[in-house]
Amino acid sequence: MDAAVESVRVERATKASRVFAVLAALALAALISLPWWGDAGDMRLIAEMAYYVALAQLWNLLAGYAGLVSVGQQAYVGLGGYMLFYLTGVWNMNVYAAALIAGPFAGLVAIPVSFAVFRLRGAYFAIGTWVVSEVFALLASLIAVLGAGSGLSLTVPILQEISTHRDTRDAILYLMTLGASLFVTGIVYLLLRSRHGLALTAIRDSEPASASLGVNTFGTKFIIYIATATCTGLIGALIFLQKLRISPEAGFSINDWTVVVIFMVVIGGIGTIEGPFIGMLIFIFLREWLADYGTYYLILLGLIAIVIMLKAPSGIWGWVIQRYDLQLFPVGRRLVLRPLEKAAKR
Amino acid sequence: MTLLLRTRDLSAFYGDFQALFAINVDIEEGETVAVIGANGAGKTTFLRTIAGALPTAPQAVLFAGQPIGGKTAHDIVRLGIAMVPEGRRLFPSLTVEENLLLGTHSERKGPWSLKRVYELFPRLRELRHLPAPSLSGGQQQMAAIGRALMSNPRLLLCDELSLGLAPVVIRDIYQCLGAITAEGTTAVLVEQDINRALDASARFYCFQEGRLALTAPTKNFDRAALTAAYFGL
Amino acid sequence: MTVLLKLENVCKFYGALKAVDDINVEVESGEALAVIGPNGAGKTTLFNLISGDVAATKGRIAFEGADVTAKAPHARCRLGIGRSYQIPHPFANMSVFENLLVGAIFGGGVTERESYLRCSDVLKLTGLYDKANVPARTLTLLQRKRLEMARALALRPKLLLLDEIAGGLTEHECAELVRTIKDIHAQGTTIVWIEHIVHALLSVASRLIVMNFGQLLAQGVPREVMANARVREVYMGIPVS
Amino acid sequence: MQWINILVQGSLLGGFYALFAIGLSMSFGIMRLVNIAHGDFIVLSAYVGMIAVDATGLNPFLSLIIVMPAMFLLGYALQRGLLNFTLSGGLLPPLLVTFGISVIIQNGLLQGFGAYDHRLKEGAIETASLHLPGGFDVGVFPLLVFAVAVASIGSLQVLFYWTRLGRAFRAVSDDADTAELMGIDNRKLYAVAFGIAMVFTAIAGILFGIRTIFDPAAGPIRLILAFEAVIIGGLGSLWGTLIGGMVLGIAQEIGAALNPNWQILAGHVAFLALLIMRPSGLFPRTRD
Repeated sequence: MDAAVESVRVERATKASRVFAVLAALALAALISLPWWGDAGDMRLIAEMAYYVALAQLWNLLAGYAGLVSVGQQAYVGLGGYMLFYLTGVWNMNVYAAALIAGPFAGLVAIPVSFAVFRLRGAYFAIGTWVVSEVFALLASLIAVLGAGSGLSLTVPILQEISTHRDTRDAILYLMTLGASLFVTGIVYLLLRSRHGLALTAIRDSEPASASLGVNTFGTKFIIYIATATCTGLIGALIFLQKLRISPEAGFSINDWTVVVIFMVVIGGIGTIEGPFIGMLIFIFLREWLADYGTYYLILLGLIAIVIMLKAPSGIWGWVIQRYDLQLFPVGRRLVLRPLEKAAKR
Repeated sequence: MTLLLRTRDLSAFYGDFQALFAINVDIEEGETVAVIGANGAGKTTFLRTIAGALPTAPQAVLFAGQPIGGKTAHDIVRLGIAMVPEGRRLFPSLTVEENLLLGTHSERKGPWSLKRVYELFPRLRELRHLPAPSLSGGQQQMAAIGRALMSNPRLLLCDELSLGLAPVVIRDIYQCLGAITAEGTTAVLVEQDINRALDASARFYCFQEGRLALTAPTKNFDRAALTAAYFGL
Repeated sequence: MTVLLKLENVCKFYGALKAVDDINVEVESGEALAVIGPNGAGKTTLFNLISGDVAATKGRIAFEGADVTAKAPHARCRLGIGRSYQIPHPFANMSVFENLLVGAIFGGGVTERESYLRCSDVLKLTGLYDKANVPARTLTLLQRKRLEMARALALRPKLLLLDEIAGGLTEHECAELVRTIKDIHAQGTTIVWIEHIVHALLSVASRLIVMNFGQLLAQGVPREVMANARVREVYMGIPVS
Repeated sequence: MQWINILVQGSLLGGFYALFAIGLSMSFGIMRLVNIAHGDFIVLSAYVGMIAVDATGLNPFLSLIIVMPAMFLLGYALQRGLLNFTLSGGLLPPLLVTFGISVIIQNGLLQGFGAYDHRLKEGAIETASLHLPGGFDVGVFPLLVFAVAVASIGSLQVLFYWTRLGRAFRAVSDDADTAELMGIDNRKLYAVAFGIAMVFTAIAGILFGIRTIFDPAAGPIRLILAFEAVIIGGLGSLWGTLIGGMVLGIAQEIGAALNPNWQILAGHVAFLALLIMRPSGLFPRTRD
């Protein structure tokens, strides 16, 4: 029996993924060492790229795998940000502890929200999530202790808690954001590699068939919704820790935290881990390239997203997969085939 | 007699699933022809392909000598092919009369008008202001036939007229169909109820698994051959 | 013989349409049951009721003596009900092997490592071993039909529901598939099979039921049922030779 | 008395929201298109009106002579050239493409006109009010807006139930494939439908521009209000949309009476509560 079990082998990594893992490790080492050789501007840009990748991975998990097309993820970005400012400013909590609590808090809020929005399907679900985030924005603008319409700022003592030196502080904030983004991407990757990833991918491809094979589709979607809210809250806290200020418009901005994120995912390739990276790079590239011309980069991004959706709906990486069967993040499983005996083949 | 409909190596696909394989059919003007076969044999697909609801090669379907395989469904109706779809498919939010009037969107002139359809199906005149779903199955089938006639077709495609109807209602429907074809309208009848289809037609084509298995006149054919073609036995 | 599946007065109504109307059926353990009936007779709805894809309007469904009427599809699957769909629903972007893993892990309730061997065996049984690592979207229709069946087999079902698994196949392909289904049945799996290709059905099934207008028209030994005059009339409209 | 006043003001406000919603309801009802850019089309109409007023010196109301055909053409072209291609592939394509249009309009206006507030000036009618018996005042302009909303829905009622075109709209909404088999060119019909929807969007936009200040970012909130009216009323039901708008308006006025800051919030909360209780709206159609 043991021999038989041994005889069935399954491979996870591919040649491309091994090469990529080495390159990614090198790139990561470079990014971690950035504070020692880059300037504050570099760190700000990379940190921004890092949190956008995380948001894109999360939205992709939600919409690309679990089929939950939410346009209200800004609710959890804002919640995370507000929680950080509230806990540090009003409760005098340690800034690291506050950042860690902000995520689970967003996840907690997502539970009652899910009871409401999970009653809705398709477009209704999308609009419902958006309205919920508008409700949060309006509540934030009404609550005095959250600074009402004008919002909250991080005070100097809180910042000095991180470090009294500005350069050190920038480096710590940068590394925190990088770490959080790595954490989120890692979680998404490990999740998709696990048996739960198998279930999610199955749900993405056919929901009724997954249920008929024993996958608890509702339970899986519910957990994914709560988990993405938690991670989105954490990223939200770190975004506004960088920005030092939060207001209802900035915290709960659909354009900043959901629309451009959706564009990134769709352009890069929905339903892939590689896609969000590609989409983010295109977004950042357009913005930096057209930085002197106002918001034309957003118009261009919108146009690209429309063209991709109509002409190549699986996105850039989806096109690459179809052509070259390339996997940089090996979530798949390959059965190592052995020649069959003649008798078994019939 | 002139050839009205000719298919040459007609194939049809749902995605990458091939539903029809090289079907060759010739139908003369004025004929009534039955298409029979078991479930999944491709009968409905055949009608839908001729009506333009499924794409095929332009030369695969010739209507009055003109290649129509590549045309859209709404263009094909305008050329004179009307469909009575399986399950009637009346528009539920329209009244009976509005459903009939929808047939005029093909903008074809000819003998059929509201008045004539009501003469053929007097019951529909009484029910004309009711919403379509409130009709019985047989009345809905009459409305669906009337709607197709309103486009003054040269070729009438009828998909499973008897589906879900009581035998007495089916008899009535087929009587009316006889009246329609007697005026020279060519008809293709897809049916699972073989006896009914064979009674109403002069020739039949039997489909099996997407292929043409047998064709014969309805008088004096080999029943054993039909059974074999039908079940693929 | 023990009763594996029992339907008592099961109904499914869509408004005025009685898709399944007061059906009583028992399936015995180890049996192979064939279901036939004209288009729209309610055969697929019957499967959907058994697998839990649609909820019964009335009636009771018991599996191994336990009431499963209110259970979700995934829960029924975990009890041992596997099914295929008439129109294949492959997980198009996953490999064939991964398609099977979903059934083995979530429906079969084993760990991922334990399921590898099982999936490998099912792939061999269903003739998909060579295709294990290709994306399911690249399969031909026959292979997709086989995948439907293989995926359901990977969960080691006690009851396997096959919905027109042979539809749209060539004669040769159909014969091959019938052989596989015979093998599966021989290994002890109970099978309920909807099909229009009667000769294929009859080469496997020991009992036949005929549905019409959502109701049970006849049931019994296949040759006798097929000889039944009402069945001939309803199903074909003419006498079967 | 105060409650009657709330009901009256809320209902009038609801007429405004129903007017926002008509275009959305049409495209939602006929081609199942979730048009995220709808609010931005309202704002765009106000801008087009502003340009027309500036160029011709016309009264804002009369600018509709220019704005309505312009928006019709834009709608027709967009549906024909772009949106028709999004309709067969599930939820994401229409959602994403209209998000793209939304971002393009918002940023296009921002680049062209800056972030400043604008307003269409109509003069006395903006502030005139009627004194009704019982001691409460009703603004002439809100009354006019309400009347326009009722007239718009009434005219659509006539279009849908008394004309050949309207019959085709209803047929396509019921069953697009079968309509095609009857000789209807769905793609063309959708384009006409979207064009007509844009005509009502133009009316909403001009009245909006007269009533309040607008800027390039004013679209999304109008979209949400319009969606709420449509969904509360029930998809595809025109008079339901009016009722939906009124429910929203009354909920907002009640909220505002309790605390002036709670107006919009009260509307959202009422919407979510209704949605949870009746996911298909107050007046759902029997068939979707």
